[in-house]
Amino acid sequence: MSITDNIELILPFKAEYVSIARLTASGIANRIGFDIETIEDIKVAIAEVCNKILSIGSKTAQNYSIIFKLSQEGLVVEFVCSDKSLKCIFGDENDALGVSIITALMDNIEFCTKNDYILSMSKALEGNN
Amino acid sequence: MSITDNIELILPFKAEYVSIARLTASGIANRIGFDIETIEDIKVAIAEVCNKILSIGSKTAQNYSIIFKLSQEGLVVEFVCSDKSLKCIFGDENDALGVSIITALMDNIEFCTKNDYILSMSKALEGNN
Amino acid sequence: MSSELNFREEQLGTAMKIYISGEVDIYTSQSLKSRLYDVVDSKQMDLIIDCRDLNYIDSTGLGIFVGTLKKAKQFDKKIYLLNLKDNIKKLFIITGLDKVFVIE
Amino acid sequence: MSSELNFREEQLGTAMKIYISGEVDIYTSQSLKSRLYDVVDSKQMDLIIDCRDLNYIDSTGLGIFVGTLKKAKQFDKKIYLLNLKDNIKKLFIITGLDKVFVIE
Ligand SMILES: Nc1ncnc2c1ncn2[C@@H]1O[C@H](COP(=O)(O)OP(=O)(O)O)[C@@H](O)[C@H]1O
Ligand SMILES: Nc1ncnc2c1ncn2[C@@H]1O[C@H](COP(=O)(O)OP(=O)(O)O)[C@@H](O)[C@H]1O
Repeated sequence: MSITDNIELILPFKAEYVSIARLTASGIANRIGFDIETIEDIKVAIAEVCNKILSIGSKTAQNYSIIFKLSQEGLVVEFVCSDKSLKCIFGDENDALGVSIITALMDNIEFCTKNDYILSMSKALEGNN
Repeated sequence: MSITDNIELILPFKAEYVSIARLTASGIANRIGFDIETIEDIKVAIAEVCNKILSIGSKTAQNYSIIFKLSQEGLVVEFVCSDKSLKCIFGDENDALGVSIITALMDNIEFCTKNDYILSMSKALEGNN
Repeated sequence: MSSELNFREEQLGTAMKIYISGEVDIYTSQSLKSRLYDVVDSKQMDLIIDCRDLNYIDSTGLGIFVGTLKKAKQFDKKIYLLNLKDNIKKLFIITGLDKVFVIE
Repeated sequence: MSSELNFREEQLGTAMKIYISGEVDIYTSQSLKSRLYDVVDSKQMDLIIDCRDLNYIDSTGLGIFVGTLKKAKQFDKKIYLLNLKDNIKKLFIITGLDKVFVIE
Protein backbone atom coordinates (compact mmCIF):
# COMPACT_ATOMS: atom_id res chain seq x y z
CA MET A 1 0.00 0.00 0.00
CA SER A 2 1.25 3.39 -0.92
CA ILE A 3 1.45 6.41 1.35
CA THR A 4 -0.37 9.47 0.10
CA ASP A 5 0.82 12.98 0.88
CA ASN A 6 -1.59 15.86 0.41
CA ILE A 7 -0.51 19.31 -0.68
CA GLU A 8 -3.17 21.98 -0.89
CA LEU A 9 -3.09 25.30 -2.67
CA ILE A 10 -5.85 27.80 -1.94
CA LEU A 11 -6.27 30.58 -4.49
CA PRO A 12 -8.54 33.61 -4.84
CA PHE A 13 -11.04 33.65 -7.74
CA LYS A 14 -8.70 35.76 -9.87
CA ALA A 15 -7.19 35.07 -13.26
CA GLU A 16 -3.79 36.45 -12.28
CA TYR A 17 -3.18 33.57 -9.87
CA VAL A 18 -3.67 30.68 -12.28
CA SER A 19 0.03 31.01 -13.07
CA ILE A 20 0.72 30.17 -9.41
CA ALA A 21 -1.35 27.00 -9.77
CA ARG A 22 0.69 26.08 -12.86
CA LEU A 23 4.00 26.67 -11.11
CA THR A 24 3.05 24.77 -7.97
CA ALA A 25 1.67 21.92 -10.08
CA SER A 26 4.96 21.74 -12.01
CA GLY A 27 6.94 21.54 -8.82
CA ILE A 28 4.75 18.80 -7.41
CA ALA A 29 4.74 16.76 -10.62
CA ASN A 30 8.51 17.11 -10.77
CA ARG A 31 8.83 16.02 -7.15
CA ILE A 32 6.75 12.89 -7.83
CA GLY A 33 9.10 12.03 -10.67
CA PHE A 34 7.10 12.64 -13.84
CA ASP A 35 9.11 13.38 -16.98
CA ILE A 36 9.21 16.88 -18.41
CA GLU A 37 6.51 16.32 -21.01
CA THR A 38 4.11 14.85 -18.46
CA ILE A 39 4.82 17.69 -16.03
CA GLU A 40 3.79 20.09 -18.79
CA ASP A 41 0.64 18.04 -19.48
CA ILE A 42 -0.42 18.07 -15.82
CA LYS A 43 0.23 21.81 -15.62
CA VAL A 44 -1.89 22.50 -18.69
CA ALA A 45 -4.78 20.30 -17.53
CA ILE A 46 -4.86 21.93 -14.10
CA ALA A 47 -4.87 25.39 -15.64
CA GLU A 48 -7.85 24.44 -17.83
CA VAL A 49 -9.88 23.50 -14.77
CA CYS A 50 -8.86 26.71 -12.97
CA ASN A 51 -9.88 28.72 -16.04
CA LYS A 52 -13.31 27.16 -16.04
CA ILE A 53 -13.83 27.65 -12.31
CA LEU A 54 -12.88 31.31 -12.74
CA SER A 55 -15.10 31.79 -15.78
CA ILE A 56 -18.10 30.56 -13.78
CA GLY A 57 -17.08 32.39 -10.62
CA SER A 58 -18.89 32.24 -7.32
CA LYS A 59 -21.36 34.47 -5.54
CA THR A 60 -20.42 33.12 -2.13
CA ALA A 61 -16.82 31.90 -2.17
CA GLN A 62 -13.69 34.07 -2.28
CA ASN A 63 -11.37 31.23 -3.11
CA TYR A 64 -11.05 27.69 -4.31
CA SER A 65 -8.67 24.96 -3.46
CA ILE A 66 -6.50 22.55 -5.43
CA ILE A 67 -5.62 19.40 -3.51
CA PHE A 68 -2.69 17.41 -4.85
CA LYS A 69 -2.57 13.81 -3.65
CA LEU A 70 0.90 12.42 -4.19
CA SER A 71 1.79 8.77 -4.04
CA GLN A 72 4.11 6.29 -5.66
CA GLU A 73 1.31 5.50 -8.08
CA GLY A 74 1.17 9.08 -9.29
CA LEU A 75 -0.93 12.16 -8.77
CA VAL A 76 -4.60 12.79 -8.08
CA VAL A 77 -5.78 16.40 -8.27
CA GLU A 78 -9.02 17.52 -6.68
CA PHE A 79 -10.62 20.93 -7.04
CA VAL A 80 -12.68 22.01 -4.05
CA CYS A 81 -14.78 25.04 -3.22
CA SER A 82 -17.09 25.97 -0.36
CA ASP A 83 -19.58 27.06 -3.04
CA LYS A 84 -21.37 23.77 -3.64
CA SER A 85 -23.17 25.15 -6.70
CA LEU A 86 -19.90 24.55 -8.56
CA LYS A 87 -20.68 21.10 -9.93
CA CYS A 88 -20.46 19.62 -13.41
CA ILE A 89 -18.67 22.77 -14.43
CA PHE A 90 -17.85 21.65 -17.96
CA GLY A 91 -20.55 21.16 -20.55
CA ASP A 92 -21.44 24.19 -22.59
CA GLU A 93 -20.26 24.46 -26.18
CA ASN A 94 -17.42 26.87 -25.38
CA ASP A 95 -15.83 24.16 -23.28
CA ALA A 96 -14.95 21.93 -26.22
CA LEU A 97 -11.31 23.05 -26.40
CA GLY A 98 -10.73 22.81 -22.66
CA VAL A 99 -12.44 19.45 -22.34
CA SER A 100 -10.54 17.92 -25.23
CA ILE A 101 -7.27 19.12 -23.71
CA ILE A 102 -7.99 17.79 -20.22
CA THR A 103 -9.26 14.49 -21.57
CA ALA A 104 -6.23 13.97 -23.75
CA LEU A 105 -3.67 14.90 -21.13
CA MET A 106 -4.93 13.18 -17.98
CA ASP A 107 -5.63 9.50 -17.35
CA ASN A 108 -8.93 9.69 -15.52
CA ILE A 109 -11.23 12.63 -15.03
CA GLU A 110 -14.38 12.76 -12.91
CA PHE A 111 -16.17 15.69 -14.48
CA CYS A 112 -19.42 15.28 -12.58
CA THR A 113 -19.15 13.85 -9.11
CA LYS A 114 -21.37 13.24 -6.14
CA ASN A 115 -18.34 13.78 -3.89
CA ASP A 116 -17.36 16.94 -2.11
CA TYR A 117 -14.99 18.09 -4.78
CA ILE A 118 -15.84 19.92 -7.99
CA LEU A 119 -13.71 17.74 -10.22
CA SER A 120 -11.03 15.11 -9.78
CA MET A 121 -8.40 13.96 -12.21
CA SER A 122 -5.40 11.68 -12.06
CA LYS A 123 -2.15 10.81 -13.77
CA ALA A 124 -0.35 7.54 -13.20
CA LEU A 125 3.40 7.59 -12.71
CA GLU A 126 4.30 4.59 -14.84
CA GLY A 127 2.73 4.15 -18.26
CA ASN A 128 -0.63 5.53 -19.34
CA ASN A 129 -2.97 3.04 -17.81
CA MET B 1 -6.40 51.34 1.11
CA SER B 2 -4.95 48.35 -0.57
CA ILE B 3 -6.71 45.08 -1.34
CA THR B 4 -5.07 42.00 0.10
CA ASP B 5 -5.29 38.64 -1.63
CA ASN B 6 -4.48 35.53 0.36
CA ILE B 7 -2.86 32.47 -1.13
CA GLU B 8 -2.35 29.48 1.12
CA LEU B 9 -0.08 26.49 0.67
CA ILE B 10 -0.53 23.53 3.01
CA LEU B 11 2.40 21.13 3.16
CA PRO B 12 3.14 17.87 4.98
CA PHE B 13 5.90 17.89 7.60
CA LYS B 14 8.41 16.48 5.13
CA ALA B 15 11.71 17.85 3.91
CA GLU B 16 11.06 16.87 0.31
CA TYR B 17 8.29 19.44 -0.01
CA VAL B 18 10.22 22.54 1.02
CA SER B 19 11.17 22.88 -2.65
CA ILE B 20 7.45 23.29 -3.41
CA ALA B 21 7.27 26.12 -0.89
CA ARG B 22 10.23 27.77 -2.59
CA LEU B 23 8.72 27.44 -6.04
CA THR B 24 5.29 28.71 -5.02
CA ALA B 25 6.92 31.58 -3.13
CA SER B 26 8.91 32.54 -6.24
CA GLY B 27 5.78 32.58 -8.36
CA ILE B 28 3.91 34.72 -5.87
CA ALA B 29 6.78 37.17 -5.38
CA ASN B 30 7.12 37.44 -9.15
CA ARG B 31 3.39 38.04 -9.51
CA ILE B 32 3.52 40.87 -6.97
CA GLY B 33 6.27 42.47 -9.01
CA PHE B 34 9.43 42.02 -6.95
CA ASP B 35 12.70 42.06 -8.86
CA ILE B 36 14.64 38.84 -9.38
CA GLU B 37 17.04 39.36 -6.49
CA THR B 38 14.23 40.07 -4.05
CA ILE B 39 12.27 37.06 -5.31
CA GLU B 40 15.32 34.95 -4.47
CA ASP B 41 15.59 36.57 -1.02
CA ILE B 42 11.95 35.85 -0.19
CA LYS B 43 12.32 32.28 -1.37
CA VAL B 44 15.39 31.72 0.79
CA ALA B 45 13.82 33.27 3.90
CA ILE B 46 10.66 31.17 3.55
CA ALA B 47 12.70 27.99 3.16
CA GLU B 48 14.62 28.78 6.35
CA VAL B 49 11.39 28.96 8.33
CA CYS B 50 10.12 25.73 6.76
CA ASN B 51 13.42 24.04 7.65
CA LYS B 52 13.08 25.07 11.25
CA ILE B 53 9.44 23.97 11.49
CA LEU B 54 10.45 20.59 10.06
CA SER B 55 13.44 20.22 12.35
CA ILE B 56 11.16 20.69 15.37
CA GLY B 57 8.36 18.60 13.92
CA SER B 58 4.99 18.01 15.54
CA LYS B 59 3.47 15.21 17.55
CA THR B 60 -0.07 16.19 16.65
CA ALA B 61 -0.07 17.93 13.28
CA GLN B 62 0.47 16.29 9.89
CA ASN B 63 0.97 19.52 8.02
CA TYR B 64 1.63 23.22 8.29
CA SER B 65 0.46 26.13 6.27
CA ILE B 66 2.12 29.08 4.58
CA ILE B 67 -0.21 32.01 4.06
CA PHE B 68 0.91 34.60 1.53
CA LYS B 69 -0.82 37.97 1.87
CA LEU B 70 -0.36 39.91 -1.34
CA SER B 71 -1.02 43.61 -1.69
CA GLN B 72 0.29 46.63 -3.54
CA GLU B 73 2.49 47.32 -0.52
CA GLY B 74 4.19 43.96 -0.83
CA LEU B 75 4.06 40.57 0.77
CA VAL B 76 3.34 39.29 4.27
CA VAL B 77 4.03 35.62 4.91
CA GLU B 78 2.51 33.81 7.87
CA PHE B 79 3.32 30.28 8.98
CA VAL B 80 0.46 28.49 10.68
CA CYS B 81 0.01 25.08 12.29
CA SER B 82 -2.74 23.43 14.27
CA ASP B 83 -0.03 22.38 16.73
CA LYS B 84 0.04 25.42 19.00
CA SER B 85 3.18 24.23 20.74
CA LEU B 86 5.05 25.57 17.72
CA LYS B 87 5.86 29.03 19.06
CA CYS B 88 9.10 31.01 19.25
CA ILE B 89 10.64 28.32 17.10
CA PHE B 90 14.00 30.04 16.65
CA GLY B 91 16.38 30.49 19.50
CA ASP B 92 18.83 27.68 20.08
CA GLU B 93 22.45 28.09 19.08
CA ASN B 94 22.11 26.03 15.89
CA ASP B 95 19.68 28.64 14.59
CA ALA B 96 22.31 31.36 14.18
CA LEU B 97 22.78 30.83 10.44
CA GLY B 98 19.06 30.64 9.69
CA VAL B 99 18.18 33.61 11.86
CA SER B 100 20.88 35.80 10.36
CA ILE B 101 19.66 34.91 6.86
CA ILE B 102 16.00 35.62 7.57
CA THR B 103 16.80 38.83 9.39
CA ALA B 104 18.98 40.13 6.59
CA LEU B 105 16.61 39.23 3.76
CA MET B 106 13.20 40.27 5.09
CA ASP B 107 12.00 43.68 6.28
CA ASN B 108 10.10 42.73 9.41
CA ILE B 109 9.96 39.44 11.23
CA GLU B 110 7.79 38.54 14.19
CA PHE B 111 9.72 35.63 15.64
CA CYS B 112 7.65 35.28 18.81
CA THR B 113 4.04 36.23 18.55
CA LYS B 114 0.91 36.06 20.65
CA ASN B 115 -1.10 35.68 17.46
CA ASP B 116 -2.38 32.49 15.93
CA TYR B 117 0.52 32.09 13.57
CA ILE B 118 3.94 30.61 14.34
CA LEU B 119 5.89 33.38 12.68
CA SER B 120 5.16 36.30 10.38
CA MET B 121 7.48 38.16 8.08
CA SER B 122 7.09 40.83 5.45
CA LYS B 123 8.77 42.40 2.47
CA ALA B 124 7.77 45.81 1.13
CA LEU B 125 7.43 46.24 -2.62
CA GLU B 126 9.18 49.59 -2.96
CA GLY B 127 12.44 50.28 -1.16
CA ASN B 128 13.67 48.60 1.98
CA ASN B 129 11.72 50.46 4.63
CA MET C 1 3.75 43.32 -12.14
CA SER C 2 6.02 41.50 -14.54
CA SER C 3 4.83 41.30 -18.12
CA GLU C 4 4.30 37.72 -19.27
CA LEU C 5 3.17 38.33 -22.84
CA ASN C 6 4.82 40.49 -25.46
CA PHE C 7 4.29 41.30 -29.14
CA ARG C 8 6.35 42.63 -31.97
CA GLU C 9 5.00 43.36 -35.44
CA GLU C 10 6.61 43.78 -38.82
CA GLN C 11 5.09 44.19 -42.27
CA LEU C 12 6.30 41.64 -44.87
CA GLY C 13 5.02 42.77 -48.27
CA THR C 14 1.30 42.06 -48.21
CA ALA C 15 1.34 40.19 -44.89
CA MET C 16 1.72 41.21 -41.28
CA LYS C 17 4.11 39.20 -39.17
CA ILE C 18 3.55 39.12 -35.41
CA TYR C 19 5.99 37.67 -32.92
CA ILE C 20 4.29 36.48 -29.73
CA SER C 21 6.53 35.80 -26.76
CA GLY C 22 5.80 34.64 -23.25
CA GLU C 23 2.71 32.92 -21.91
CA VAL C 24 -0.89 33.16 -23.08
CA ASP C 25 -3.22 32.26 -20.26
CA ILE C 26 -6.56 33.40 -18.90
CA TYR C 27 -4.86 36.44 -17.40
CA THR C 28 -2.80 37.61 -20.35
CA SER C 29 -5.18 36.53 -23.11
CA GLN C 30 -7.16 39.76 -23.28
CA SER C 31 -4.10 41.61 -24.53
CA LEU C 32 -3.57 38.91 -27.18
CA LYS C 33 -7.19 39.18 -28.28
CA SER C 34 -7.20 42.95 -28.65
CA ARG C 35 -3.84 42.92 -30.42
CA LEU C 36 -4.75 40.23 -32.95
CA TYR C 37 -8.28 41.50 -33.60
CA ASP C 38 -6.88 44.98 -34.02
CA VAL C 39 -4.27 43.94 -36.55
CA VAL C 40 -6.79 41.95 -38.59
CA ASP C 41 -9.31 44.78 -38.60
CA SER C 42 -6.92 47.62 -39.32
CA LYS C 43 -4.55 45.91 -41.75
CA GLN C 44 -6.81 43.39 -43.49
CA MET C 45 -3.75 41.38 -44.52
CA ASP C 46 -2.62 37.78 -44.19
CA LEU C 47 -1.29 37.16 -40.71
CA ILE C 48 1.94 35.31 -39.96
CA ILE C 49 2.16 34.52 -36.26
CA ASP C 50 5.66 33.54 -35.18
CA CYS C 51 5.49 31.51 -31.97
CA ARG C 52 9.19 30.75 -31.52
CA ASP C 53 9.16 32.47 -28.11
CA LEU C 54 5.68 31.41 -27.08
CA ASN C 55 6.16 29.07 -24.15
CA TYR C 56 2.62 28.37 -23.07
CA ILE C 57 -0.92 28.64 -24.35
CA ASP C 58 -4.22 27.42 -22.95
CA SER C 59 -7.69 26.97 -24.42
CA THR C 60 -8.40 30.66 -23.90
CA GLY C 61 -5.53 31.50 -26.22
CA LEU C 62 -6.44 28.82 -28.74
CA GLY C 63 -9.97 30.24 -28.78
CA ILE C 64 -8.57 33.65 -29.58
CA PHE C 65 -6.59 32.21 -32.50
CA VAL C 66 -9.85 30.67 -33.74
CA GLY C 67 -11.68 33.98 -33.31
CA THR C 68 -8.90 35.78 -35.17
CA LEU C 69 -9.11 33.27 -37.99
CA LYS C 70 -12.86 33.83 -38.31
CA LYS C 71 -12.29 37.56 -38.55
CA ALA C 72 -9.50 37.11 -41.10
CA LYS C 73 -11.72 34.92 -43.25
CA GLN C 74 -14.26 37.73 -43.47
CA PHE C 75 -11.61 39.65 -45.37
CA ASP C 76 -10.53 36.52 -47.26
CA LYS C 77 -7.21 36.49 -45.44
CA LYS C 78 -5.19 33.57 -44.09
CA ILE C 79 -3.36 32.91 -40.82
CA TYR C 80 -0.02 31.10 -40.76
CA LEU C 81 1.45 29.79 -37.53
CA LEU C 82 5.24 29.50 -37.47
CA ASN C 83 7.72 27.78 -35.18
CA LEU C 84 5.30 26.27 -32.68
CA LYS C 85 7.10 24.61 -29.79
CA ASP C 86 6.34 20.94 -29.27
CA ASN C 87 4.17 21.44 -26.19
CA ILE C 88 2.06 23.96 -28.09
CA LYS C 89 1.85 21.98 -31.31
CA LYS C 90 0.60 19.12 -29.17
CA LEU C 91 -2.37 21.22 -28.05
CA PHE C 92 -3.23 22.11 -31.65
CA ILE C 93 -3.22 18.41 -32.52
CA ILE C 94 -5.25 17.37 -29.46
CA THR C 95 -7.93 19.94 -30.24
CA GLY C 96 -7.95 19.32 -33.97
CA LEU C 97 -6.97 22.92 -34.60
CA ASP C 98 -3.91 21.72 -36.55
CA LYS C 99 -6.38 21.13 -39.41
CA VAL C 100 -7.88 24.60 -39.13
CA PHE C 101 -4.68 26.64 -39.26
CA VAL C 102 -1.77 26.60 -41.64
CA ILE C 103 1.02 25.41 -39.35
CA GLU C 104 4.52 25.64 -40.73
CA MET D 1 12.23 11.26 -8.14
CA SER D 2 14.38 13.76 -9.99
CA SER D 3 17.84 14.28 -8.61
CA GLU D 4 18.42 17.86 -7.49
CA LEU D 5 22.00 17.59 -6.26
CA ASN D 6 24.95 16.09 -8.07
CA PHE D 7 28.67 15.74 -7.46
CA ARG D 8 31.75 15.16 -9.54
CA GLU D 9 35.24 14.71 -8.12
CA GLU D 10 38.70 15.04 -9.58
CA GLN D 11 42.12 14.91 -7.95
CA LEU D 12 44.33 17.93 -8.61
CA GLY D 13 47.82 17.13 -7.34
CA THR D 14 47.53 17.24 -3.55
CA ALA D 15 43.98 18.60 -3.51
CA MET D 16 40.56 17.15 -4.24
CA LYS D 17 38.28 19.19 -6.44
CA ILE D 18 34.54 18.64 -6.08
CA TYR D 19 31.96 20.10 -8.40
CA ILE D 20 28.56 20.52 -6.74
CA SER D 21 25.61 21.11 -9.01
CA GLY D 22 21.93 21.64 -8.30
CA GLU D 23 20.26 22.67 -5.07
CA VAL D 24 21.33 22.05 -1.49
CA ASP D 25 18.33 22.19 0.77
CA ILE D 26 17.06 20.38 3.84
CA TYR D 27 16.07 17.44 1.64
CA THR D 28 19.24 17.03 -0.41
CA SER D 29 21.71 18.12 2.26
CA GLN D 30 22.29 14.67 3.75
CA SER D 31 23.91 13.51 0.53
CA LEU D 32 26.14 16.61 0.55
CA LYS D 33 27.14 15.94 4.14
CA SER D 34 28.05 12.30 3.62
CA ARG D 35 29.93 13.09 0.43
CA LEU D 36 32.00 15.95 1.84
CA TYR D 37 32.71 14.26 5.19
CA ASP D 38 33.67 11.14 3.30
CA VAL D 39 36.12 12.91 1.01
CA VAL D 40 37.75 14.78 3.91
CA ASP D 41 38.08 11.63 6.00
CA SER D 42 39.31 9.32 3.27
CA LYS D 43 41.55 11.69 1.30
CA GLN D 44 42.82 14.05 4.01
CA MET D 45 43.64 16.62 1.33
CA ASP D 46 42.81 20.27 0.73
CA LEU D 47 39.32 20.57 -0.71
CA ILE D 48 38.42 22.76 -3.67
CA ILE D 49 34.67 23.04 -3.99
CA ASP D 50 33.57 24.39 -7.36
CA CYS D 51 30.10 25.89 -7.07
CA ARG D 52 29.65 27.12 -10.64
CA ASP D 53 26.53 24.98 -11.04
CA LEU D 54 25.26 25.31 -7.50
CA ASN D 55 22.02 27.26 -7.79
CA TYR D 56 20.72 27.26 -4.27
CA ILE D 57 21.90 26.64 -0.75
CA ASP D 58 20.24 27.14 2.62
CA SER D 59 21.51 27.28 6.19
CA THR D 60 21.52 23.48 6.33
CA GLY D 61 24.03 23.42 3.49
CA LEU D 62 26.09 26.26 4.94
CA GLY D 63 26.23 24.35 8.23
CA ILE D 64 27.57 21.32 6.38
CA PHE D 65 30.30 23.45 4.80
CA VAL D 66 31.19 24.64 8.32
CA GLY D 67 31.19 21.07 9.61
CA THR D 68 33.40 19.99 6.71
CA LEU D 69 35.80 22.82 7.45
CA LYS D 70 36.07 21.74 11.10
CA LYS D 71 36.87 18.22 9.98
CA ALA D 72 39.43 19.46 7.44
CA LYS D 73 41.16 21.57 10.08
CA GLN D 74 41.70 18.46 12.18
CA PHE D 75 43.96 17.26 9.38
CA ASP D 76 45.40 20.76 8.89
CA LYS D 77 43.71 21.00 5.49
CA LYS D 78 42.01 23.98 3.86
CA ILE D 79 38.76 24.44 1.96
CA TYR D 80 38.54 26.70 -1.07
CA LEU D 81 35.18 27.74 -2.52
CA LEU D 82 35.22 28.59 -6.22
CA ASN D 83 32.79 30.33 -8.55
CA LEU D 84 30.01 31.08 -6.08
CA LYS D 85 26.97 32.57 -7.77
CA ASP D 86 25.89 35.98 -6.53
CA ASN D 87 22.86 34.71 -4.64
CA ILE D 88 25.02 32.20 -2.80
CA LYS D 89 27.91 34.56 -2.14
CA LYS D 90 25.31 36.88 -0.61
CA LEU D 91 24.42 34.22 1.96
CA PHE D 92 28.08 33.73 2.91
CA ILE D 93 28.39 37.48 3.44
CA ILE D 94 25.15 37.74 5.43
CA THR D 95 26.20 34.94 7.76
CA GLY D 96 29.80 36.08 8.09
CA LEU D 97 31.01 32.79 6.63
CA ASP D 98 32.84 34.70 3.90
CA LYS D 99 35.49 35.33 6.58
CA VAL D 100 35.69 31.66 7.55
CA PHE D 101 36.22 30.15 4.09
CA VAL D 102 38.68 30.97 1.34
CA ILE D 103 36.31 32.22 -1.37
CA GLU D 104 37.84 32.72 -4.79
N1 LIG E 1 -13.75 23.98 -29.44
C1 LIG E 1 -13.81 24.96 -30.34
N2 LIG E 1 -13.64 24.67 -31.64
C2 LIG E 1 -13.69 25.63 -32.54
N3 LIG E 1 -13.89 26.92 -32.25
C3 LIG E 1 -14.05 27.27 -30.97
C4 LIG E 1 -14.02 26.33 -29.95
N4 LIG E 1 -14.19 26.98 -28.77
C5 LIG E 1 -14.31 28.26 -29.06
N5 LIG E 1 -14.25 28.46 -30.39
C6 LIG E 1 -14.34 29.72 -31.09
O1 LIG E 1 -13.24 30.51 -30.70
C7 LIG E 1 -13.64 31.85 -30.77
C8 LIG E 1 -13.27 32.49 -29.49
O2 LIG E 1 -13.61 33.77 -29.64
P1 LIG E 1 -13.52 34.72 -28.41
O3 LIG E 1 -12.08 34.91 -28.11
O4 LIG E 1 -14.40 34.26 -27.32
O5 LIG E 1 -14.06 36.06 -29.07
P2 LIG E 1 -15.41 36.34 -29.81
O6 LIG E 1 -16.36 35.19 -29.51
O7 LIG E 1 -15.82 37.63 -29.21
O8 LIG E 1 -15.01 36.43 -31.27
C9 LIG E 1 -15.14 31.90 -31.00
O9 LIG E 1 -15.38 32.25 -32.31
C10 LIG E 1 -15.60 30.49 -30.72
O10 LIG E 1 -16.69 30.10 -31.52
N1 LIG F 1 25.75 29.90 12.95
C1 LIG F 1 26.78 29.07 12.89
N2 LIG F 1 28.02 29.57 12.84
C2 LIG F 1 29.07 28.74 12.79
N3 LIG F 1 28.96 27.41 12.77
C3 LIG F 1 27.74 26.88 12.81
C4 LIG F 1 26.60 27.65 12.86
N4 LIG F 1 25.52 26.81 12.85
C5 LIG F 1 25.99 25.59 12.80
N5 LIG F 1 27.34 25.60 12.78
C6 LIG F 1 28.23 24.46 12.72
O1 LIG F 1 28.01 23.82 11.48
C7 LIG F 1 28.24 22.45 11.68
C8 LIG F 1 27.09 21.69 11.15
O2 LIG F 1 27.38 20.41 11.32
P1 LIG F 1 26.29 19.33 11.02
O3 LIG F 1 26.06 19.32 9.56
O4 LIG F 1 25.10 19.51 11.91
O5 LIG F 1 27.09 18.03 11.41
P2 LIG F 1 27.84 17.67 12.76
O6 LIG F 1 27.32 18.60 13.83
O7 LIG F 1 27.39 16.25 12.93
O8 LIG F 1 29.28 17.83 12.44
C9 LIG F 1 28.42 22.19 13.17
O9 LIG F 1 29.78 21.99 13.42
C10 LIG F 1 27.94 23.47 13.80
O10 LIG F 1 28.64 23.78 14.99
